Amino acid sequence: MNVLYGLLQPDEGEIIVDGVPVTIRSPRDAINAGIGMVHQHFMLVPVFTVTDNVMLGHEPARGGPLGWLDRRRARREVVEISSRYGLRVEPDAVVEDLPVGVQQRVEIVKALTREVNLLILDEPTAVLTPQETDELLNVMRTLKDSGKSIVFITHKLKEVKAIADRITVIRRGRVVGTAPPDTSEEDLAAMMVGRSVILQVEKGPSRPGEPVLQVAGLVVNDERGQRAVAGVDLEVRAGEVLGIAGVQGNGQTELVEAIMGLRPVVAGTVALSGVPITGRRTKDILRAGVGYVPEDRSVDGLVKEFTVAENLVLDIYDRPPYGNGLLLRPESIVASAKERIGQFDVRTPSAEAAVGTLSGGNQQKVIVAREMSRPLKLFVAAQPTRGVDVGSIEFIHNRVIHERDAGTAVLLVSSELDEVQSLADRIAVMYRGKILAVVPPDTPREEIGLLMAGVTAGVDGRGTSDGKVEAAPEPESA
Amino acid sequence: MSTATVDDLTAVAEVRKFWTRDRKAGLVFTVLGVVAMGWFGALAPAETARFTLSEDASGAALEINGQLGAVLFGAIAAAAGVGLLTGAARRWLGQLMGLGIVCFVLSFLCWQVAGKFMPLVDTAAGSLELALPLILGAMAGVLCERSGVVNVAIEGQFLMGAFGAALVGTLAANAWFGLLGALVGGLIIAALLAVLSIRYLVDQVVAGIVLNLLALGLTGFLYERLMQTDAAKYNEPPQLPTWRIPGLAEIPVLGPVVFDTNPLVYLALALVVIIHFGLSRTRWGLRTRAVGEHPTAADTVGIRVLGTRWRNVLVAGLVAGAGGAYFTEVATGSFNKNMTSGAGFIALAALIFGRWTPVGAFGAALFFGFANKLATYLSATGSSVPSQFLNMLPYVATIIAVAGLVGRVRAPAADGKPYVKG
Amino acid sequence: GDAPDENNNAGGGGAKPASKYTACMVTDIGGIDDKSFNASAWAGIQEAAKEQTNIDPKYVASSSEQDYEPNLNQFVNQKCNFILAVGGLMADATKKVALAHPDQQFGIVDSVIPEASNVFPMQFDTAQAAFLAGYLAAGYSKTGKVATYGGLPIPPVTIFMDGFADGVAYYNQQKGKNVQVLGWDKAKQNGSFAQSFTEQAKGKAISDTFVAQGADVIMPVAGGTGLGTAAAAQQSGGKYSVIWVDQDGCNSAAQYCSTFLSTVVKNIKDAVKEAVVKGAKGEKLDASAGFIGTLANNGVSLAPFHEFDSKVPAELKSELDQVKQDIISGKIKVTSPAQPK
Amino acid sequence: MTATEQRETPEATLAREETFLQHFLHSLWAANTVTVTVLSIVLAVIVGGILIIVSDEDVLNTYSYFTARPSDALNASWDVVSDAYANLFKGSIVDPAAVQGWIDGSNGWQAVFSPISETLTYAAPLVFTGLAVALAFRGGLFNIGGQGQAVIGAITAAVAGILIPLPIVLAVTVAVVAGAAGGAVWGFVPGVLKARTGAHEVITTIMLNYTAGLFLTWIVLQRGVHDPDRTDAISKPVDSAARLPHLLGDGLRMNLGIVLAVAATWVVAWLLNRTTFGFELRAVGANPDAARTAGMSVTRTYTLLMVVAGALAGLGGATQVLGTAYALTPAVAGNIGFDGLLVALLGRNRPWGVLLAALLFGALRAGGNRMQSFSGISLELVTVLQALIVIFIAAPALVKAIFRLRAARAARLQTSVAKGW
Ligand SMILES: Nc1ncnc2c1ncn2[C@@H]1O[C@H](COP(=O)(O)OP(=O)(O)OP(=O)(O)O)[C@@H](O)[C@H]1O
Ligand SMILES: Nc1ncnc2c1ncn2[C@@H]1O[C@H](COP(=O)(O)OP(=O)(O)OP(=O)(O)O)[C@@H](O)[C@H]1O
Ligand SMILES: [Mg+2]
Ligand SMILES: [Mg+2]
Repeated sequence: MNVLYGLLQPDEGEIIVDGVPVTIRSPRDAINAGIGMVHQHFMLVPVFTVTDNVMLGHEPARGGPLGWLDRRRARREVVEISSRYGLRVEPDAVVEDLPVGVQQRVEIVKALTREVNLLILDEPTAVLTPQETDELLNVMRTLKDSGKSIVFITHKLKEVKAIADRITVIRRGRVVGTAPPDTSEEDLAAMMVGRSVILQVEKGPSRPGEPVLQVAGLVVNDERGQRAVAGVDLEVRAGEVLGIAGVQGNGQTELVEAIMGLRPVVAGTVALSGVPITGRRTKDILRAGVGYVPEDRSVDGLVKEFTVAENLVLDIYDRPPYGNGLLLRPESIVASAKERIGQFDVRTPSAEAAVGTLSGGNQQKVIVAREMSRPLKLFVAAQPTRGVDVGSIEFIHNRVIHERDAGTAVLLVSSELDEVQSLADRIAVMYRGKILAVVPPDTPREEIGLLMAGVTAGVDGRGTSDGKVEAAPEPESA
Repeated sequence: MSTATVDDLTAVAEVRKFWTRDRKAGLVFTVLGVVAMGWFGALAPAETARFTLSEDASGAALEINGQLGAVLFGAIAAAAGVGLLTGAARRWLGQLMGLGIVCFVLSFLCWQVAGKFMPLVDTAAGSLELALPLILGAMAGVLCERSGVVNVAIEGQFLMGAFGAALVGTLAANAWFGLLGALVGGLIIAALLAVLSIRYLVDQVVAGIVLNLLALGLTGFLYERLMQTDAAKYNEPPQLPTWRIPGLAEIPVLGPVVFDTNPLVYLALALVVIIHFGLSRTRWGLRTRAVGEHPTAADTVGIRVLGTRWRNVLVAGLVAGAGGAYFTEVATGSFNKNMTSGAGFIALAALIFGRWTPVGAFGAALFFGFANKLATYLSATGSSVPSQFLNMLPYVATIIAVAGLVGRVRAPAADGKPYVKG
Repeated sequence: GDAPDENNNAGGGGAKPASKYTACMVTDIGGIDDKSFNASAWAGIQEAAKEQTNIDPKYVASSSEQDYEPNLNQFVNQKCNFILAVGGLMADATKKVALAHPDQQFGIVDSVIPEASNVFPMQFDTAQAAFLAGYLAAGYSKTGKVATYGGLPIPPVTIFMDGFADGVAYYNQQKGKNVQVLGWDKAKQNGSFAQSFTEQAKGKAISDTFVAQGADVIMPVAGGTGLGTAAAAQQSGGKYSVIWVDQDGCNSAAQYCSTFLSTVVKNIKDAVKEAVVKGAKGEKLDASAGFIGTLANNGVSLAPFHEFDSKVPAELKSELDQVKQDIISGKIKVTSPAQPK
Repeated sequence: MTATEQRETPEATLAREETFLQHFLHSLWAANTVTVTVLSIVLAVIVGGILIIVSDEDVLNTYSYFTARPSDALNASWDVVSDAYANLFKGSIVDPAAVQGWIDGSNGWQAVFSPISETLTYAAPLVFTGLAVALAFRGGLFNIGGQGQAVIGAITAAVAGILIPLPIVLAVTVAVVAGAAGGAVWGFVPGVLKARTGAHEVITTIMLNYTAGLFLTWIVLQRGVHDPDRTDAISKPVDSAARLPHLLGDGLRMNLGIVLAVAATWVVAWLLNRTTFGFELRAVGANPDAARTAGMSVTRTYTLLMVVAGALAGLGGATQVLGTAYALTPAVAGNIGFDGLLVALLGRNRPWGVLLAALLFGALRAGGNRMQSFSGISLELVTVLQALIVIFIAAPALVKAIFRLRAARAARLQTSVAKGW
């Protein structure tokens, strides 16, 4: 897709638009050819406002050569487009302050303002609530009806089947085949991975032991000093998986970082099997038997320049047998790395290869391998399978369950509802820094979806879907 | 492996909440204020300190009893500190810190000037002149770094600019041609910086530092081979004229400082304004910042990332070149080996100190110029502090300011990162 | 062109015809163009070459103090007949090399090496001439304020400032006046310094401050930095005048001659010239006697007033002559901690 | 970027190579560094040669009638350039004449080793300051403060050597340690400020350079330090027991400093690759966020690494004053701090690379002296040469483009790979 959009140059082959072969050397060629793209990794300038981001590249300007920006006009355009397609965005908000779901919409608005006739969406739904996803699918339908063609890239089989007219499966840069939308999910998955996969993680019932992680009245601020976690109480018991569902940007990140001692706690306490750990150094917390898979692997999880082996000991390098307070023992580091690479089926040229050259899935496996290869009381996993291929997802899921059955308490944070539902024993839905409810995993998607959107139903959080539904304000106005 | 047990956690360190940033600041200012009252106040002779509104002793003056002033302003600084300390006025953090600093400095001045006089026009003009090359250099830095190219080569651009001005100016016997030569000089280094860091992806810091050395070597070499052999022919550039703006020049203090001076000052001030609004309000600025913050995003909307960077780096070269002209066409009448002696690095510091914003960098440069001029004033009027320590003033002051007030600064996200498609 | 070129054509190192007398000079880190003693010494050698055609002058510049010893050694290897080390800080290196090559003739400016009989020392009691300058400045000043500043607070610089301050004090004492000296306090040995011998901008800033404080005669003892003062004085259009140092400003910085009231001449040029010529004539240079420049032997002096000749009142001139005689006769003692010992 | 580099790794492109020759050429240039380094030096030398020619009037004159009699111009050019570089070599490696002289007894063996001795003497301090910069770079900090740290190191070392009378071995040890300690303090300040307040190390180190220089000019003149029977700004000489012993007899300046320098290189290499601190340092340098998430203390690492860097630079100053100068003067530290920046860049911030780079720069300085004095070529030319060499080595693609070897594009991407992200 990057090639099609002019970000990468093809080694060979040609691109044909409306029957005419075109050469696309840069995105501007693509735009001229009527191609628009919503990138998997957002292409928004974080410190700019929504309007600035949308107008960037084709700014309305006065004063001729001076190029004096006409922000008022750009703003009108944003409002106009977003209302026409029902994409609610706040034109003057600064992008880095917006929840990912909203940034997603900004991306689409951005593409639409350059009236395109082919729109590429690369995994747009990864960060949306089921409702938001449905909305998006509707938007896509309206676009389709208004005569635009859409390429919709996703890992989520339900969605393809729901919207696509034709499904093409690509693996490792090759087209594996094309299928009609009515193909079964199992078959599609098999095509994607090259072998049949079990989509449902099969797990026995959990045998919760005594509480391991206890969070009480936790209040945490984000970088900009705004409340991100507004009084969270939760408890994870040994041998159970507590899943935290919620749209990104509702405080999950801050919650986890506070638990890990990476972020100052404003109020409240965090206790690990009875011992308060609030304000302790991350090192101590990790040492106390906590495993942590951070949300963003390339920023917080790995040192890309380091070898796989080094990354596998990133948080225990100074412990025997890898080192003592002073010295490092490269031999034993490499040795155990080889072992780990086998156990966790990391696909890498060698233990000495730089982690940066591995694929997303395999990078993720390196982190999981690191965190799971020491005795754990608590395992905290944030978005453990984001941007990871189905094969790796399956593997990681099984390891998590295995860890749970070994008696570890697991705190799983994910914006993929399917993932939470298939792994968790209890699901806590988080919205605007609060836990709205804790529900069993078999609760219907729609209901959890509503909770994720801030709609609390009924009296007790056990959301039996009767009872009046009071709506909460829109997430992005947060 | 992990032999750690929960036991090493039982000793709980509770989270410290009292000493917030503004409380700390408050404490510092309270202490400073008290010091000023006690120490400066005690040492200051009870004679009047005259701050004349002219270039010398003549004319009207603001007068205050030195001792009184020292104590008074010290007290105000302390008050500001207490305000913060009690957390009563934390909303005014910025303003109060500003007030505290100003009053502390004033208290110090009252002590030093007591029984003497300080000509404000001369002080202001001197500060501005010492700041002038720093301002231009910092603006060059802003232009480069906002588009994502680190510019450590300001020093080299100064040097080539100064050399170009001296050589061309002398040969053409015309100050304006000299200025032209300066622009070219700066442009050459800028172009090299662009080629190396944009085209050949050389680490930008490496490129910058090496270009400084190259400029030093080249100018030094040519100086020996050319200028030294016949100064009259190659190294006596005419000076830039002084432009007096009628009317405005009459304004007390400000007038003579800002409106009766050399063209470079006007250029510098204009650039600060232009770049400030240019960055925030024009298409050029929006795209420049986009390229400096998130080049890929800029690329995906059809902005020529490398082109933008090239243009900005070259323009920056011109600006820094003009800064170089200051050395040979304003401050002095001839080029000299390594005559910029590190000004480019100070400009770099001012840029960072000013958080990569035109106005901030301008302020930082002025701050440095003032501290420098103040040191000169104190040693000239017979301060008892050894000259070496007086001359440390600007540097130490900068460190304190950066550590105490500015703190963490955030460079443009893509600053220093070469851009490769894909 | 430069000496080195001539040397190029001579085809680099190796022995020279016996008749030739190569006078080789090693500059200190100030470089050949320091507008100060390196320049003066080089001028001396070149004049010598004009006078004695068999003298072949050349120099090397030192870029760091580490270079002194190798540079001296290189010249020994080149079989230079006379090797001149310029600057007191070169004393240690010179001593070492000289002792290692006892039959090689050396000379050194601003220092003396008693242990080595083959090093001809040339020193200068600059304070004497600076004393005259101080008297002149005090007498010439209309505002009753005169100023001086240095490049670095180091003895070779402060010796000028000491003499200057004493001269002013003597004037005040004679005339019962109260002319102030800005920028130097002899008792405290503390004052204004640019902390650089090249940063002309700083020189200008300092002199602006002096002028603002009312000074109308300024003596910069700061090599190239002083040019900042001269340039500013020129722009100020005669608002104040400058007393230059080392070489007569109207020769070494001719473009600013109109601003130079006079110059405290440290006559390195003639001293070096004389030594080299002597050597070239084959005469022996007596290291034990050496050369100490004083007003008496014109080794230090006050330069002509050039464009100010008409502006300096006659009786001031005659007083200056008197003071000069008194210094020579010892009636007036000029003292400075930085004087040659 | 990762992506594209991946795609352009030699292996990937190799597939497209047809003939064996191309294959051969390819792998030759793929194994870039060595060849590029050599070519870079060659290029620099060529450019330098051109500068020599154009700056020599007499040679230029011969070009005025080039068409008439080119031989003159060419011979003249060749003579002046070859003479210059011959002297550069004789001054830094060995002078054949001296060897001859030794054989037929007209001069002692010292003359033979003096060039190499000079080279090593100049190199020693540069190794230390270079390491100081390189280490900081690896930890993600840009330490422009090598100069100031070296100055303070020189001061403390000298003062210890002057004021503390001790027996031979002890004295020199104490002085050297004092030097390291002084530098460490001067490195600690920006380190701790960066860690605690986030003050940008570029600003603080620049300012501290000036501060250190001013402090030096002050202390040199203080009673007890200043040499009372000198009328110059120079301290008393360092007690002979505290001086770094000469290795080849007192005739040659080469001293223990270079040995210490090699040792320091080894220690730094060991520190980086074999210790947990080195691991933390590299992790923090490459990705502070990940390091922090993995429980490392970024602030502690910054502080500690600046202390070590400062100590190294301090040692540089110490070798200067204890090895060659023997007394404090305002310019005793010369420019070693700033030269250290280039040495580090040239050595690609790898310890042994730094050592080699320092040796090259030392040779240029030593040879430069002879080149100036025998061929009358300005020392500035040496500066230009140094700059050119670093430029070319930093931009292999440029070198290759100039030598028209392989598509610059592929090479270009190798640069960034070679830069070792
Ligand atoms: N042409 C290529 N040359 C070199 N390496 C390649 C190439 N194509 C893919 N790779 C490597 O294979 C990895 C897999 O690519 P990519 O991540 O796009 O596939 P993926 O299916 O997303 O991987 P994963 O499923 O693990 O996320 C890439 O990270 C890259 O390191
Ligand atoms: N041909 C390639 N060569 C090198 N790296 C590659 C290549 N293709 C992809 N990669 C790397 O693999 C990672 C995943 O790439 P990318 O996300 O484009 O693949 P993808 O198929 O879109 O994966 P996903 O399906 O998870 O979106 C990125 O780090 C990218 O840089
Ligand atoms: Mg993708
Ligand atoms: Mg992938």
